[in-house]
Amino acid sequence: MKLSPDVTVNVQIAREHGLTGEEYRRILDLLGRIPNLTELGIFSVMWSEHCSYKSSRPFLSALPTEGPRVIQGPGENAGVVDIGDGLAVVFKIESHNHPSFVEPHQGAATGVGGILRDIFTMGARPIALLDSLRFGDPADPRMRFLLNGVVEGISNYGNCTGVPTVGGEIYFDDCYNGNILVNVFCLGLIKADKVFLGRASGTGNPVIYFGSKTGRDGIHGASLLASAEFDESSEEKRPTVQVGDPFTEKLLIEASLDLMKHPWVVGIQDMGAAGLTSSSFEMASRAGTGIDLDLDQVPRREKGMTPYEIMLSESQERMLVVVEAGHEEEALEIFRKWDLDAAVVGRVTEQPRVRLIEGGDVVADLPVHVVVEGPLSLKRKIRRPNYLDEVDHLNLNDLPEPDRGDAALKRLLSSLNIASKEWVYDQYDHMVRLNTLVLPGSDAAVLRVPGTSKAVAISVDCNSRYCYLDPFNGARIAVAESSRNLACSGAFPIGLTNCLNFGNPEKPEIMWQFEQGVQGIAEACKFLEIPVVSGNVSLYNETRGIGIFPTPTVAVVGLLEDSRKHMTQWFKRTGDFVGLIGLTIEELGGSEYLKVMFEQVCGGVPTLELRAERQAQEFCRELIGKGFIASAHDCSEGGLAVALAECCISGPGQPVGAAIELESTIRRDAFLFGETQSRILISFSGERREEILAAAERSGVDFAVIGRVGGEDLSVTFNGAEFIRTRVEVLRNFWKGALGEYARQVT
Amino acid sequence: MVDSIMKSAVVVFPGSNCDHDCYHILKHVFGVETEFIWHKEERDLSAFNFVVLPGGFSYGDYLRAGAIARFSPIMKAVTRYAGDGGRVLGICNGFQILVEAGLLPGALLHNDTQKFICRHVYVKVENAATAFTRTCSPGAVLKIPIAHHQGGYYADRETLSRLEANRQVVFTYCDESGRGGEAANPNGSMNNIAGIVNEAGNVLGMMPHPERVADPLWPDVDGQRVFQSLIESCASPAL
Amino acid sequence: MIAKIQVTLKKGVLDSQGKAVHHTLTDLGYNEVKDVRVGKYLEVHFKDITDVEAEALVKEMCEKLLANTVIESYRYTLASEE
Amino acid sequence: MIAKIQVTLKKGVLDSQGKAVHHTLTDLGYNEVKDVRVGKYLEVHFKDITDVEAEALVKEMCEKLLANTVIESYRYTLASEE
Ligand SMILES: Nc1ncnc2c1ncn2[C@@H]1O[C@H](COP(=O)(O)OP(=O)(O)O)[C@@H](O)[C@H]1O
Ligand SMILES: [Mg+2]
Repeated sequence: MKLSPDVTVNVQIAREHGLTGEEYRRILDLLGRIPNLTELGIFSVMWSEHCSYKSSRPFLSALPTEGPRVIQGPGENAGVVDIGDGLAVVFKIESHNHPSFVEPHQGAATGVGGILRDIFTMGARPIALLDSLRFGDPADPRMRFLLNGVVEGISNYGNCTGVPTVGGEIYFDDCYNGNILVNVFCLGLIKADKVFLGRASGTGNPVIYFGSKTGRDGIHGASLLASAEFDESSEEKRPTVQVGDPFTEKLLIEASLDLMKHPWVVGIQDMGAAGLTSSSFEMASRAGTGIDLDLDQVPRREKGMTPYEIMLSESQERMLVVVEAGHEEEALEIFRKWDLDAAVVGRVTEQPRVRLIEGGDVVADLPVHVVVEGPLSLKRKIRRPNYLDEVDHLNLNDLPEPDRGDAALKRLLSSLNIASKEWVYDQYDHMVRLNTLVLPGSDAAVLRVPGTSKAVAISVDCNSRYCYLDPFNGARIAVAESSRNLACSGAFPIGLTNCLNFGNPEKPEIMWQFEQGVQGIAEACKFLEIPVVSGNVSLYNETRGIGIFPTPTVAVVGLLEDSRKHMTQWFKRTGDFVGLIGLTIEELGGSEYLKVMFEQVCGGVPTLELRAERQAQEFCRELIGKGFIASAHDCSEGGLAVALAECCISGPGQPVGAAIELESTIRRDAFLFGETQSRILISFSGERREEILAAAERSGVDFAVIGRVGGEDLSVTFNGAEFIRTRVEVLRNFWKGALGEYARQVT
Repeated sequence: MVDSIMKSAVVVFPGSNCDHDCYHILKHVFGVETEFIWHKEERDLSAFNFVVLPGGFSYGDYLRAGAIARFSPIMKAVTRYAGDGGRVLGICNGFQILVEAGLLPGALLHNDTQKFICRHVYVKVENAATAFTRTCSPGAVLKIPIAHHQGGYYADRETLSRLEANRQVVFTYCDESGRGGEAANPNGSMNNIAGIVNEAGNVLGMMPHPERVADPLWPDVDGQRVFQSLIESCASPAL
Repeated sequence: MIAKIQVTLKKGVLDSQGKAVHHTLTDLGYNEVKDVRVGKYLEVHFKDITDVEAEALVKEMCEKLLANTVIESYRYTLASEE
Repeated sequence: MIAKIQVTLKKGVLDSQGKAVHHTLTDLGYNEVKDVRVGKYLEVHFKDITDVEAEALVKEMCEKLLANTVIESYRYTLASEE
């Protein structure tokens, strides 16, 4: 088989391109003829799950996408939310899971590159990155390699582009052994009335390509087809991984933002997955126009590239822009300033078709709507998985109740899921651009909004163990926790983006998880009034039949009207009182405690009552706003005990102790290590005590004063008996070094 | 604040990314009239009271950090400016460019940790009699963050002893109480060196980022000392 | 025994460093330069082992650690210690 | 014409990368390894020029840009394009 347009396409070749027989027949129907190989390649990428959302789209309509601040919801490169003062934030999260498993450094790096482009494509200056990472069993030596590679890739790319990486999360679980997750979030800042969209409007307008040259990177269909051809020339097998060039990306950011200052820019679009194909078809589709592309003009890195290869290349750091006719030279001048390759590669046409021209011949000619709107949404089957019946019960009576909690606390603090992530974020420049008011290491990152008195807060969260046990409630918890992290920093939520990482959608059980997860996000978002403005779906995270736990990662963005009133999680002063907002229920299902101490993943997920959640968050924000409290930290993995320890040891200075006294009728381990939601630990000076109690009374939240800050120990007495007493210095050592020690080991 | 005739230039190389930060601090915190200078410009810098080479990844740090940027057209002007006694402050990547250009002795090696490091560190002011430190008390300990991958200072023995003899070592890494030594050395720098000045005293290179701790919006403002010193010494050169 | 190992990016993989260096050489007036590739060079010094042993070891070490075989290829020569 | 250039840290300059690689190799069980040095490998491809010209050019380019002679030394060989 030869990789050239004169191959006659048939259903077999279509299948090799990942299209089903039915889809191929639909192409023939819609087109009224057999596509040539280039055209088939275009269909194969545009109709892929990744580009067309054919499995997931029917479910996503459940998500609330509107709100008074929403300027742009899902459908564009990223969501846009108004923050007042004439400004808006632009944000999105995206996955780069599979490439990162194959080549962690480049996979993660190009993931950062892709999400950055989604943001500055809209005209926004990217000001923050966050990363949400999942790795498999830490005992597998490959995980250490993957961890190091992924973190280095993000570090290298993010740092070099000058966008600070201000937060994230990392979890390890065996379910990710064959499929690690690398989700990257980016937020940009823009003038609310200067949002650019990816539209190829205006017949006759030039289409300009700029950025890096096009090479043969990541041509999937081609690699499938091409093995015969490449083998015979006994050439090195061409790698299909894309390699990123953060330096070019930095130039691309500056050049794009320079460019978009001009009124003659009509529409602009990054070349993401499916490169030139998706960018040209999507721009034409949104504008209801067509494009004639002259492939001879496309800057290339390699000789002899076919139209197929040019259109399907996933070379990084490339953009497409449409400007008003007559302004070509001005645009090209900007790209010359930034030493970027650029060329006029086409024109907008009235006829809504994309035509590819090579050497004067039309080598592909496709109606835009057939390609973009052609794929049918799949009605995937849904079935509740059987495993749920096995994992859903947990009898606390089967678990021995420990007399003391010190040992468990130390083990939890050094569990990689809870231990300090300093080893990771020390490798990220989290300060560049001077906006980061709260550096990584507190519940949410807080960034000032330059030129205003405001700040934005961001947190990314998902506990996939919960989602495995109960995807609906697990997803609700993800939204609640993320939003709670913002509340602890003093911010109120204004928008959410999600990255839905699931297994193989062809399995009804996976689609059930998916549906439940989306419903859970939807319910929590509706109740907490957080619009979903962008997102990404990553399916087929499955290897040899084993899928990952459902991992619907959410990132919530919040706003603080007064940037000075931001809060951090650690205790500040000896003598302060410690208070606990929220009720604790006797439960240990799905907890890190259960996993670490008993090696069990089972039970009902922690209780989340959305009304109580909202009350707790509002109350916390109120106290911060009034300047009543000195710290706020939510209880998440590891429960109250871990949260207390973190309040003692996570600050930038010396650790400080606390003496806590608890009274309750429930089990002490459940009280201290259970993960009931909607709980926030605060600290405050004695003068504020009465006001805070009164405020709690007024707002109807559950609230109790449980101890004082001070000393060198964290001590907890439970119903009068000492349960925990350990020097905070010791606790800190367990917590602080664990991840770095793990990452530095060799085998 | 200073009178409005004080002028500074922030050079922008392709890949500079702390240029805006330096600009912000100089202009909005210290009220210095500040201008970005694009690296392709070959212009005379003599109208400026001082010139800043900011941090970042000029040319992606490809080959070696600073190796390519030092051939940018503007570096001819910077070299001339420094030769005429003009004050040049190189921060992080700016320091790397200055050593590559030969305006400062030595070289910067990859961190011995093999990782990029971004965190607050402490530095001791070893020489408070320079144009860049004159508002510091001798031996003062400043809290300033670092953010680099290639910051291990190296010079051969001879150069090193000359640097020390001439008091050209301006900053060294230390702990909170001012103690130096291995434990306080984040990147393997020889003798814990964090910043040096040239023999004439008008060109300073330092790996830590003073501009990151100079905005009063944050609790840490030790970086102001460097800018304050520079501004004062430009206003009244004699100490 | 020393193994001298060259690790280079595979054909078709974007060599951004090479590109930048080429660009700079051109700016410096070296118009005779057609292309530049940048890779890694490693010297592994062995305690006394035979050629045959060294050969096997070096290959293994390259595959495992020294080269990233997804995007890089490696070549090596063995020499006796000077 | 291709110049194959090896740039290595001078003796006496701490090669922390080499040290780290050595450490890892030892941890992986390669106890035969005595020392590791890590440097750069560059290929500069020339348009048609003579050996003598290439020789002079390469030297100049190394001194100027490709190596930092404060810390690095370089070696090269010339070969004709395959
Ligand atoms: N991969 C990462 N990259 C950057 N920062 C991270 C990463 N993982 C965790 N962090 C930071 O470490 C801190 C603790 O994270 P985590 O335990 O996940 O917080 P929480 O439980 O409040 O969501 C946060 O400030 C978070 O942003
Ligand atoms: Mg939290």
